[in-house]
Amino acid sequence: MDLGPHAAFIWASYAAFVAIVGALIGWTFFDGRRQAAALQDADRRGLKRRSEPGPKQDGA
Amino acid sequence: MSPFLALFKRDLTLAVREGAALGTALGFYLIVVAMLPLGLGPDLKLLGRIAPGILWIALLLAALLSLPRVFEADHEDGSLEVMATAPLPLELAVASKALAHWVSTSIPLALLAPVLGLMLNLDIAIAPVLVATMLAGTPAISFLGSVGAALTLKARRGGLLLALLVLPLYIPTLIFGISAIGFANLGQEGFSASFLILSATSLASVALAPIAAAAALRLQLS
Amino acid sequence: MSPFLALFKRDLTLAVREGAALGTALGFYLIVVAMLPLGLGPDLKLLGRIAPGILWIALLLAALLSLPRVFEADHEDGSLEVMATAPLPLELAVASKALAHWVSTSIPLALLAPVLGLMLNLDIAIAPVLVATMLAGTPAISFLGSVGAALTLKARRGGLLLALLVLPLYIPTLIFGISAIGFANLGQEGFSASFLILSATSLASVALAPIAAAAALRLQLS
Amino acid sequence: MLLHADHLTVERGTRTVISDLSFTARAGEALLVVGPNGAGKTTLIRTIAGFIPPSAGVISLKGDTSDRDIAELSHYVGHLTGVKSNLTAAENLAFWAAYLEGGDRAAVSDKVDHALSLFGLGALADYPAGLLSAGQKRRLGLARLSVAARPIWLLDEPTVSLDAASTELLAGLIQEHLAGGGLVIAATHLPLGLEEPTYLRLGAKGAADLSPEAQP
Amino acid sequence: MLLHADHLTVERGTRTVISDLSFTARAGEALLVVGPNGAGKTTLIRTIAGFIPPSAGVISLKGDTSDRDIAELSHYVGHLTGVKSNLTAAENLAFWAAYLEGGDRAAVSDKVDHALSLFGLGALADYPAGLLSAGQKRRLGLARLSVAARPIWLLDEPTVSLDAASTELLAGLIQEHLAGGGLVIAATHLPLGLEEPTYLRLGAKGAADLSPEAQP
Amino acid sequence: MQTLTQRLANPTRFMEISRAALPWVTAGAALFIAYAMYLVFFVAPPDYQQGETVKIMYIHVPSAWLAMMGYSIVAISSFGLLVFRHPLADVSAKAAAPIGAAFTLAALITGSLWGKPMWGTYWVWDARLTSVLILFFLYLGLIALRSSLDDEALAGKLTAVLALVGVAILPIIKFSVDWWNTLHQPSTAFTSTVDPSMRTPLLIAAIGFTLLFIALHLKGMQNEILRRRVKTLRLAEVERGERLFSARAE
Ligand code: HEM
Ligand SMILES: Nc1ncnc2c1ncn2[C@@H]1O[C@H](COP(=O)(O)OP(=O)(O)OP(=O)(O)O)[C@@H](O)[C@H]1O
Ligand SMILES: Nc1ncnc2c1ncn2[C@@H]1O[C@H](COP(=O)(O)OP(=O)(O)OP(=O)(O)O)[C@@H](O)[C@H]1O
Ligand SMILES: [Mg+2]
Ligand SMILES: [Mg+2]
Repeated sequence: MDLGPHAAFIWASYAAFVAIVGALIGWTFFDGRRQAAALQDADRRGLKRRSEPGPKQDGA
Repeated sequence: MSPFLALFKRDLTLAVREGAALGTALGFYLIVVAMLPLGLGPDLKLLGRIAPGILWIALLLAALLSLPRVFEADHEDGSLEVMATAPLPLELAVASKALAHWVSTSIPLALLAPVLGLMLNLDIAIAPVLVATMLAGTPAISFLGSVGAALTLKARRGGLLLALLVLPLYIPTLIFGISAIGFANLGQEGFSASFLILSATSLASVALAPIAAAAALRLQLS
Repeated sequence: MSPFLALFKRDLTLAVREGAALGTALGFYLIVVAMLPLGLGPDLKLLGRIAPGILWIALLLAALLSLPRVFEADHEDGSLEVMATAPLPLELAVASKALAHWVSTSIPLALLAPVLGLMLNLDIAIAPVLVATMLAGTPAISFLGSVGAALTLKARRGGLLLALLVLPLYIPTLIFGISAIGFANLGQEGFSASFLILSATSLASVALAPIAAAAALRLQLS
Repeated sequence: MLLHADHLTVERGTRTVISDLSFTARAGEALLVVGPNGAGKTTLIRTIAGFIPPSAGVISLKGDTSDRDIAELSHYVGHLTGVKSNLTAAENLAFWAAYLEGGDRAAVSDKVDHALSLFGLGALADYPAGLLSAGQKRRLGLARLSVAARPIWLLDEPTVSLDAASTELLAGLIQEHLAGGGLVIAATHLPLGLEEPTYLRLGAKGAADLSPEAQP
Repeated sequence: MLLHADHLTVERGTRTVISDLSFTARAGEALLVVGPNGAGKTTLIRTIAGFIPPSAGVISLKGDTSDRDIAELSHYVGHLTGVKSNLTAAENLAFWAAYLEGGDRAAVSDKVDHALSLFGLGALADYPAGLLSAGQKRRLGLARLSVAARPIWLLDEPTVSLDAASTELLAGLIQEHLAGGGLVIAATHLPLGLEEPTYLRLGAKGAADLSPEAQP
Repeated sequence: MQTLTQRLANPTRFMEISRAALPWVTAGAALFIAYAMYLVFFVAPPDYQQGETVKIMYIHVPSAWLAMMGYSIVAISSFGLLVFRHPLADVSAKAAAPIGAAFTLAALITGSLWGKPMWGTYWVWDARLTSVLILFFLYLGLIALRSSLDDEALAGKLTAVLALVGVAILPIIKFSVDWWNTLHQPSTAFTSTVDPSMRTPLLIAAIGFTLLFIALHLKGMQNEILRRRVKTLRLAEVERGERLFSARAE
């Protein structure tokens, strides 16, 4: 593909665009995974506490 | 005395008694302007050319950084709560306070500008125009700034954040203030157009900013 | 882990978690630089000439105004009191915090400078020299600034007062930083002299500023 | 006049501090809001003053209110005094008199003199307020009540840092205001020394109990 | 070890808060500083910690102190917790462990785990401290006491925002520290539940009375 | 009367619907973008004036549009939050800001890289470029203000006020080229002056990136809702820990 004398600018702008939008997509995806994991963890802890009494106490 | 005037008078009295606030703002203005020749080299011709722009921008920063105290003090000592239950609408209270800031800080800064201009080899002939544009433009600074001050009342990182929020709003004032001076150098025509837009920007800020600032204050009282 | 490193690591972790602090500093830098062409007119040749000075001065302001939080947060939550009774001398604690500020704020600002330079039509060839002088000079900014931040810990109107106190101390750094760039444009000789003085200023600040800052902090704890 | 709260629910952050609370306060009557720390007394007073929008329910005023809202008809006295250190005691009060009610200089200055001597601050009129002690500052803040006439007084722990004499004085003032057809709602941990107040007891969960026996 | 204050006078602003106070605290002994609000309890503790320079008199340490000054040999726990909201509970404590005593990663993390479970925070170790309640934050602050060994503990109202369980826990910890030859000086309004503490009663005028009968 | 639980029900329904829609929107975005890129690199002709650099247009112009659309979403959501107190509005405003900021940055950078070959400089201080830069500052301000307040509900409302104050920037960007004579291309908005061989790929790219924006926005809102749930659960856990610990005394 011949992009003429200004190929470098074209490639640079596509690269910058991919970098920015890619970072955005990656971060959104990663954040989703993190929140889902945190929610599962929080849910699991909540359930555990409710079903089985804690080791030392739970007279409340 | 009307409530609006009473508040205005109180804020001016406080500004005079707490003179250090104005002194700090003027000192900051002075030192920022003084640093420029050090950074740009002592080329007097160059300095004279960029002087109006420099004086305007440094004035923006000095006025801006003196703004947070406008509401902070009243928030800390509970005056703001009383004002929120008074017959005078909070919008007008904000306007009164912004007006007091304009009179007590922006005007002195504008009057100091030509003096600092001497250090920058500013063409003396421009000085009156410079002060005139500053007087016409600074109401926008004080009033738009009051929105920023109200928004950042409880925020951490006050000063820097305030600047980040408010400086973009100051850009039209800066552009037309500078272009008015530029036109004044050449002829009257463009000047009066720029000057009118500058004044219109100020008037619009005076009319609209208190509404936003009062809304922000109410949210923070809750 | 040694106490010095533990504190340094904690401050960096906090800087990363409170990422907006750095964002605010970078944003402020960006906007102050962007206002200049608006104030000075879009003459690209002129802009290119004054770009290094402008970039330096705006960097000073951005780094400076991000400093108060460095000690404020530790003062508010009581960490400072605990540090004052720890085996690590308070001087070293201050040094660790200033170092963390340098790494987390001053270095990113210095690296942003050439990008902003593009907007000011800065000669690309100068960019590496600009960044080099900034990296050599900014330790002085962070360390001298920590003295100001410590002094104004309890003062109201922190930002403006801090700037007024500290900016004069920054003048040698500014002068030699700029002159090093100027010399680099012409030949190597003057450059290395200026660059050495710049680095010496930084080293002296690193060595002496923590002593003054720690003294100021101790006074405020009493 | 009659202030009525109807199925009021107020949230702070993620917590429901007041839930489904209804009560009525009548002119000539003092309503004392009591309850343990964190029960929501301050929250309730600030909600009535209009600072906090309730998440459900309404607070309404009946009677001759000339269409003004509750905030404008109220004096709010909270934990902060609204006193400026760099103004003298008299200047502080003169500002609030002018701000809250307007009037010419002579009228304002009369009101101020009267209020200052009423609160035992006459001798300190020309002292910068920054030099006053905590109790004196507090009295200066309370003196606002007497420089501008408002039918509703909303007081949040008004006796904090007051000594016995000042507490008594305040009780007298409240009694007088009630006798003149005023309405007082006060959050407090102490009985205040009023004749026959009504108690509104907030529980730890925002449940309310409105009865004479509920007194602290 | 023995901490001795000799004719101590401390001024705040223009007031003399503590005047000519002498006392001795011995290893294995808890010295409880009591007295009304404003008596100078906080001032005394902060003077011992080295924050406030006394205007007259000296505080000296006798015994095996390896030439370190009082501040370095002390844990100071004041009204503020020294807890960062943006670090987890464990990170907070690990920082203080490393900062106050150094040590490698494994040692630090052992100490932190132990301290967290001791103060009932084990389940919350990985939560940002900003989410913790006031009492939990306070406990996290107190957990500093157990991640670094210091012979002298200076505590200013350590039970503020603590409930009964935490107070008991703290009393046990203090007792243990005393048994190990430690020295505790605590300002407090409550008896703390210690066995045989010595009381140092500060009067309204800074006059002191050091006797077992002076207990609150 | 809305209670806390009722208000939570609303986001729950949003989660269901958006979870169902997200794969389709994502797939649509991928398809359109892939097709547009094929057209751009293998079909579309070079411009007779600008040569091959016109290829930058296919990312520059959609970025610029989405920069403005992002701010519109923030502004509309802010209005919804302040006026109707809709709980999802805050989530939407918070999620849209970083996406809008990213596309604004992309418009600035691709525009600069286009400017060098076309105008001979990376940057000129003309009205449109400056106003887009201001838009970028506004985005930064929104993000910074929100993150510097501890009380999240308050942060959302104050940020909304700021967003509405800044909304004046949109018409300025849009009409700056018409009001001031500047270097930048005036708005042609698909009038017939553009040849179909370039208009079609631009249109398809624009649709693709808009779908991408929507997908990111939906996902961002889901993440934010999850984050709030996690926080609520953790707070409950903290309160529970406090109660269990207190119970030891009895
Ligand atoms: C950093 C620099 C630039 C910025 C911030 C910028 C900004 C914008 C914006 C906001 C739009 C959307 C306008 C609208 O829809 O009304 C736009 C459209 C456009 N820009 Fe740029 N631009 C930049 C540089 C350039 C350059 C260098 C060129 C080419 C010489 C260019 C060519 C175009 C074209 C052809 C359009 C489409 C106009 C239309 O059909 O509506 N831009 N740009
Ligand atoms: N801004 C806020 N954000 C979140 N929670 C709050 C806020 N303000 C108060 N609360 C909580 O609301 C509850 C009620 O607080 P409030 O101040 O109304 O209590 P109070 O009855 O006045 O107590 P006190 O007797 O201590 O004055 C408390 O649990 C408090 O923690
Ligand atoms: N920084 C200061 N400047 C001037 N006076 C002060 C300062 N700090 C405290 N004081 C005064 O010193 C006196 C003693 O204060 P201190 O805090 O030591 O009392 P305390 O015994 O701890 O009281 P509390 O039980 O209320 O904690 C008080 O009268 C206080 O007003
Ligand atoms: Mg209360
Ligand atoms: Mg105390």
